[in-house]
Amino acid sequence: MDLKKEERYYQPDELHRWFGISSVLFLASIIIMFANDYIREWKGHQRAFREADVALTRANIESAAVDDAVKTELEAAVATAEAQLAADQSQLDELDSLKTVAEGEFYWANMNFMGTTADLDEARYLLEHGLTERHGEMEARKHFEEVTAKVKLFKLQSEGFQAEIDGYDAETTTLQARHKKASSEMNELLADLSVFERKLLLIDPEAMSMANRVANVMRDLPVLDFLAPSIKIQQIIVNDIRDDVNFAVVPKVDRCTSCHLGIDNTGFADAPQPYTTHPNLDLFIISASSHPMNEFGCTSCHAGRGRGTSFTSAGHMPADAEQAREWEEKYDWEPLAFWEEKMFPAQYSEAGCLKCHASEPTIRGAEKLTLGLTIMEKASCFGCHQIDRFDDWDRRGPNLALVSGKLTKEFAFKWIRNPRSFRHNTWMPAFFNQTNNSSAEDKRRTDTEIHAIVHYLFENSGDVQLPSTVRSGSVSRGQALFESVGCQGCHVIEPEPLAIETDLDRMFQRHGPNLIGMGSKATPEWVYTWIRDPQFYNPDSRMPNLRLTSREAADITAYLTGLTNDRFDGTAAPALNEDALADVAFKWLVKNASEVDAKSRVDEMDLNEQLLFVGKRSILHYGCFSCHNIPGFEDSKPIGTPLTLEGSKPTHNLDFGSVHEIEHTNYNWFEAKLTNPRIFDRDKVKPYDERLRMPNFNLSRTEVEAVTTALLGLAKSNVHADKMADGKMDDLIINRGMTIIKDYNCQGCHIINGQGGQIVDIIGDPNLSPPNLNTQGAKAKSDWLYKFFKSPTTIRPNLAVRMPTFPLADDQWNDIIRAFQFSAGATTTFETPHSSAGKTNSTFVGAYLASKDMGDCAKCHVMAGKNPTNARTDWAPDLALAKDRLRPEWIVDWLRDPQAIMPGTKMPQPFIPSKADVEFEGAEEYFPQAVIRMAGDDEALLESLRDYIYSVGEK
Amino acid sequence: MFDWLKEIINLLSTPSISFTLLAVIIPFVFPPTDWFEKWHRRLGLHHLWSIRGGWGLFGLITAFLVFGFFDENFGKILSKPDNVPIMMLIYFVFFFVWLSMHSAYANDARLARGEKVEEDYGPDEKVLVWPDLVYIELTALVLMTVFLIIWSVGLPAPLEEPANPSLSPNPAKAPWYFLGLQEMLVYFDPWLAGVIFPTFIIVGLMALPYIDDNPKASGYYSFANRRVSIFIFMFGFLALWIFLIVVGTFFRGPNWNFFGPFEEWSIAKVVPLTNVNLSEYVWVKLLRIGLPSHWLVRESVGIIMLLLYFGVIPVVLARGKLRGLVERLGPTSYALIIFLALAMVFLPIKMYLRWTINLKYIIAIPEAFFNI
Amino acid sequence: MAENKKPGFVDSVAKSQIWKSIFRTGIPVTRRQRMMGVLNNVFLHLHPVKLPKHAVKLKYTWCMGGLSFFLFLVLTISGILLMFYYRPTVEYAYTDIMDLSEQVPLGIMREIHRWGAHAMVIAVWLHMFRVFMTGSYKPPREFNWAVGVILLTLTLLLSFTGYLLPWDQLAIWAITVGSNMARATPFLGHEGPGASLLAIGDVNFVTMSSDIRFALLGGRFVGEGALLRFYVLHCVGLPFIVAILMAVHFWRVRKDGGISGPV
Amino acid sequence: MNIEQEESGAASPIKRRRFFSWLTIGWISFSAAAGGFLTMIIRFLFPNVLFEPPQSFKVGFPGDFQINEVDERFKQSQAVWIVRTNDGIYALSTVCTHLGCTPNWLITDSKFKCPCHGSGFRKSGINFEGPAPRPLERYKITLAEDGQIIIDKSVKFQYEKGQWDSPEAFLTV
Repeated sequence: MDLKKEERYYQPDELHRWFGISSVLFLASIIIMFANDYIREWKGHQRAFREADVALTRANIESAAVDDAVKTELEAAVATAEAQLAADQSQLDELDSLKTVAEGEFYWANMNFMGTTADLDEARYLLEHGLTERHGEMEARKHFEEVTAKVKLFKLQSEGFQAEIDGYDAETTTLQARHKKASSEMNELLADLSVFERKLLLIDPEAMSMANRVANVMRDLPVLDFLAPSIKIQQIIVNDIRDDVNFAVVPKVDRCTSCHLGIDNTGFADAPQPYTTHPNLDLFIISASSHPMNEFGCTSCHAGRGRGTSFTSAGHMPADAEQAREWEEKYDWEPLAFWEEKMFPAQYSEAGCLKCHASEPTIRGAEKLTLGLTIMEKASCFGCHQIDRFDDWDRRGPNLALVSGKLTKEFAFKWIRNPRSFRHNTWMPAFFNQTNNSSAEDKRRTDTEIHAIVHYLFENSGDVQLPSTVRSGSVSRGQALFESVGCQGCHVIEPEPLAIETDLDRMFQRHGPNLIGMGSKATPEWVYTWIRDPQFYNPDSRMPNLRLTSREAADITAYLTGLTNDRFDGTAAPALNEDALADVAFKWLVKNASEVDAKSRVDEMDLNEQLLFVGKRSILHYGCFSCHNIPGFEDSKPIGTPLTLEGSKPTHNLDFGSVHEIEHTNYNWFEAKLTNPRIFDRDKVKPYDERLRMPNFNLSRTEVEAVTTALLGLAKSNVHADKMADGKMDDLIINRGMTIIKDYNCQGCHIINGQGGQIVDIIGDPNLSPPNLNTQGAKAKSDWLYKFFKSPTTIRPNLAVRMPTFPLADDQWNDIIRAFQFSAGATTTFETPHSSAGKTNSTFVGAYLASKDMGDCAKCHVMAGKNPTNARTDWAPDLALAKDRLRPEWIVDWLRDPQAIMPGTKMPQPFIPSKADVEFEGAEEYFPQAVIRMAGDDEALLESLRDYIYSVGEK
Repeated sequence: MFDWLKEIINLLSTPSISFTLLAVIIPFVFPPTDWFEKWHRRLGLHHLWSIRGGWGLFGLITAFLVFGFFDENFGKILSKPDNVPIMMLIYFVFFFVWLSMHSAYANDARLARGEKVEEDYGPDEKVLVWPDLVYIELTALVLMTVFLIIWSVGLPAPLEEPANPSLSPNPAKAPWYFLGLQEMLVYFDPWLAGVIFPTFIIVGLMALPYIDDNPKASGYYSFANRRVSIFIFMFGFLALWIFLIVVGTFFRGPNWNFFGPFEEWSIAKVVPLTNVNLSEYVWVKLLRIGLPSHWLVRESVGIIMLLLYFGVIPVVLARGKLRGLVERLGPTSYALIIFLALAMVFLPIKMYLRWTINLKYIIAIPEAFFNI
Repeated sequence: MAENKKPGFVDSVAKSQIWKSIFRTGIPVTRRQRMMGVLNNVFLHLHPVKLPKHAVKLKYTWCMGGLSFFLFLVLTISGILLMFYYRPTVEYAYTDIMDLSEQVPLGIMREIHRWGAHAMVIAVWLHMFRVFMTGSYKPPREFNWAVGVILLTLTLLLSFTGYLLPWDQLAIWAITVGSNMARATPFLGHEGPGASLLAIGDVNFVTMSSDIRFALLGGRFVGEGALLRFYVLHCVGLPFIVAILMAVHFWRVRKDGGISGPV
Repeated sequence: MNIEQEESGAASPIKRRRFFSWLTIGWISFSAAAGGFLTMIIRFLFPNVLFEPPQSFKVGFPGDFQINEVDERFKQSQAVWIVRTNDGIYALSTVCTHLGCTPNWLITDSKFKCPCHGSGFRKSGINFEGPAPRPLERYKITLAEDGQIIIDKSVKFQYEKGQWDSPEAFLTV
């Protein structure tokens, strides 16, 4: 065409083509955009889950199928019932027609009634109004009465008709009764089957009607999927556990259940992820558990990004590189960028518990976490690192104020340089010869420092009065004692490491040091004095006093000092290198003095001064004082970083140095650090005193994992008070007591709240082992408990193991007792003394029940000092102690069913005669009158038995 | 492999070197004077604006970016969602600079041959708006939409951790289009880099039509007629704006340290920034008599130098080289122009002083927040 | 069959009363219809009826001005939609943005808005570049060039204010860095030269909580106040000014003799 | 008029033939895309998730409710009345079926009275006076594993549809 004539520039077809092409692209891009928006990871999961659910339901229907015989029988019954119904049909019809008429009438009457009641309300109002306004009340009242009358009338009428109707109904029901019964039985039988079938109708397209099937497809179509989608995001909003967005905290929103659809459905226990049932439904998820899903959500415990709706954006973190690889190909997973609070990898999931169970010394169901915390107590991480949880805990390591009385300098040197060369499983960590201070030149420095430290310690050590000699004891008797009196509640003697993994029980067993090589460590004199009275040498030692006689002490001393470590004795400490000493002294001085001054200062000092100076600086530098009480360091501050919120420290604040072989996550950092505390100094060039100095505790794999879990748990939380596990006063009280109990290792010997008592394994026979204290609070009187704790008395004469005397203050005892009481739900401190006085009758009956040919308590129980007839192993506590010791109502409970209170106890259920037992010819010869009278009334009998027990030993 | 190449590129892209290169190259690429013109031709730089030259440049840039993508460090930076627009910017700027210069050269050639410029169809050659213009506009919009949608589908918008006032990311960067300013902040105090210079830029741009009194070449692409103005504009636009943005985005890492494209952004990297004030140079390093107590005395040197720079140079120029200009424009607008020009040149000068002698401030009066 | 049916149909539509009532002219086939088409249409008559030939050449215009305007419209629409799901408060800003990608239908609006904004900045620069290279700022178009420069600045400010709204680290720190420059404004910023001169006696009148930055942020640091202010500026304040100036800009294009060209 | 036709006649043959092809495709796909975009904007207005309080909640044990009393504890928080009769418990919606006001429970004349237009409902929820077209709705009420009553507002039962007979509309205790 002639563009010029047309006054155009472009060929129209050109333009058309361009426009055509671009519009097609436009359409395409719009479609892509929509597809991209419509296709979501979670939708796929929901579809898949639904199929799985259909399969499951089908299976359920299979299993729910009923026994045909029963079914046919019922069907028959129904049939006959129907037949009869048919027979009565005419009657029914008649009733029906009558009813219809009556109903019509009723409707009429009722309407009148309803209407007039409304009028009545009005009339009442008018009357009241009239009365208040003081005029027109006359007419008002008149009107009111009229209406009232009307209402009455209509009421009568409608009630009449109602009654008539009810009559017909009654007849009908009687006629239909049989059929109803039969069919209801039928439904009964098919109940759960029909439940499944109804469900199947909802989810299984093949089971659906045509229309539903269409709808089922339509509802999830693009664009239309806002009308009534079956595939939609599931979300749980938790208002009192909140997420921190720095400027504010916002309610948790967890969408995890959009994919984890089977989480609360037991049917999916072994379905593949993400449909798997939660492994622990007793504790979590379901509304009967203590952590219902709707109140706690998911990320409150597991962490992660609850709003995430895709595998990656939810913040999943793999347990190991292996799983990471698997996820990458399966979900093209990558660590969620720009979100600190990622999900805890499976092995650390217990970390989440600490958020709410903050003050519990042992958290049930979170064994790994508890182990981690316990290790932190043992290794006293809180010595160097401030941790709120352990604030005002005292130093864990031995008191060194009197060290010169206990050790030789030689030993101290070798011990400090490498503790494990003396004791393979000590909690004393290794500071020296680590990856960042093992070069020859470093050794030159460190050896000097050790010399100086030892020197400082011994110079500042006080003297302790030890007996000049100890009477010689017998090793064999000593060993026997050691193994019987209860030393093994806290101590082991393990010459070689055992190949067992650490767990909480082992922690109880190894509460005190492993006592190998005592001979190479301390003099008999010291050991003797120590075991006789630990607090004599170290006032704040937690070692209890077993009240050993001098002879027993001597024997045990003989046994312990007999154990020596020759390999350790064999090596000798190197001599002190004075030049090196001067160097170190100079290096310290020059840090805050000019070269010249420092030099001259060093020259001024004599050897002793140099040693003291370097010693002091070294102790400060390595923080020895944070575990040991060292004169001159009473109020030095912790040297490590605070760990109270370590779990929520941003990862980029953790210095990985040049360690790149591990994924940079906080838990990897913790694990690496705990396995080798100096690892992040690798390839760093630092002056000695700026290098990492956290000592090496040689933790095993399990231990490292446990501690890491605990560290992750030490995170900031935004949990509302009433969601906290220790939100209530009782919990706090129990926790306070239990903390002391754990700290003094009562559970080394006793089972308390279902934990501990390992010593049984060593003693062998539970009946010769320390008692189980599970219900102690309900059992023993608080004042007796207190007396007993202060000065233990023999209760079970047959036990060789002793209850030691603990160096506890009154308030601590009170805490413990209260903990016992509150955990047993018996919280009264003072109670009116129960006594058998004046209850001659009941006491008599009790005595009879306890007598030789009835219960025969004396067979096992010591009676006011009179030993039982049975073998020693079966002996039981002296009943004479009961009145002071036991709560009267507990005794009754106990007698009612001992097993219920203490499973596995040897205490048999006493014979309590029932009516039947005493109703036979000549019962009188067997039973006293009183017994026959009371028989059948178990409570009374039990109480009488209790009263008798109270009377034992009374004159 | 290619490590040697990466090393070289890293080295070349250090601000001092790369900026110098740019500053040297630009006048040869956009020759403002005959002398440069001569070398421009001699070096065959005019071929850049030929079709082939265009493809050449395009290939070069693409090759570099592709090469960059396969390097783990540079790749990381390039693939940051918010850096994508800058890559587009690079391409677009390159393409349109080329296109404009291409048409300009074409027109210049036509004019040289005494023909009419390409855009010139004479007054009576008119087109109806409907359908042509309307139609191509519509098409353009549709294509733009397509482009936008594809971009949005392909590249999710970034969202980092929740805002946290107590924890600033390293490095903390302004939006990319302000990175030029943030780069200036390295060399100037906020009140200059953040307030005065932007104001100058805006004012300068708005003043442009009044400054540039050259009536020629209005309404068509042409270089020959407006060499100087195009050269200055290119220098400002490419060297002082686009280039600084690129540096700020790609080459500024943790602690605002400079990192070559193929360098790893390690927080550990340490660079000494012991900067010295001019006053210290004079009083301490030179005279060794410590700083005078009164600020006026202390800063006298700097003040004098600046006065010389902004006061004397214009006069000298007015007397000499730019006499013609002064006569044409009159003193006021001349003063304005020369001031803006000097201010613009002041930026590179200061940058060089920093690179060469670690000069911090020419005038440093922290008492009054007055540092230059 | 179809062939002569269809045009018949098209024509009948074009001749129908409804069509005429809306578009006045029929299918713009004839010269007159084409002119009327442009004249009678409120949108199209941004343009003159006739143009010099070079004005329709993409090679000359690059269409950048048009695209800038179009992108402004795109941003307006997507922005309005985003306002349905976004709350400018420190509690919800971040999570709302997060939800745009996690659950909101067509949360992709956010991408369109963000990338559209970047594209607009680039388009505006290139538009300016084109205008410079064709010397189109020369008389009589000096003033419109100035308006353009202001529009450019406003575009940057629009983008800058929007940058804060996701309320993530990127946002808050970009704005902190950016707004700290205001702190150094001579006389108006408390760390700017001359601020200390604006004191009477010992009372300093330009302080951290009274300077220009404070006015911008509604607080001493980037916090709740800043978020709200930036939101208002971004959604209402700046667009309002931009819209007015654009009107001026387009109007002037026509009044200054249409698109520039060789004279 | 005829001029137009003539001209169009002149212009047309060239056009006619080429009219289809790209132009048609162009316009069809353009309007399709534009239409699609509008549909999306409409879809955009319907959120995928709600942040309203959960529809089902626990109200305590059956024992907590007095026989023949209307429990108003959950009126504020959940807009539900819980009524216990001799043979069971049911949950009534507090939304008037007339225009959605919230009626008040008047103990004296034992009825729900709506302040807006005076509709009245009996304790059972049946409407008996005023403009309300139908009885108040009842909600699904069941027992949880732990024996507490769960009320699910997402499931409604309407008397006029005979749904009150369904086992979930009434909790027999």
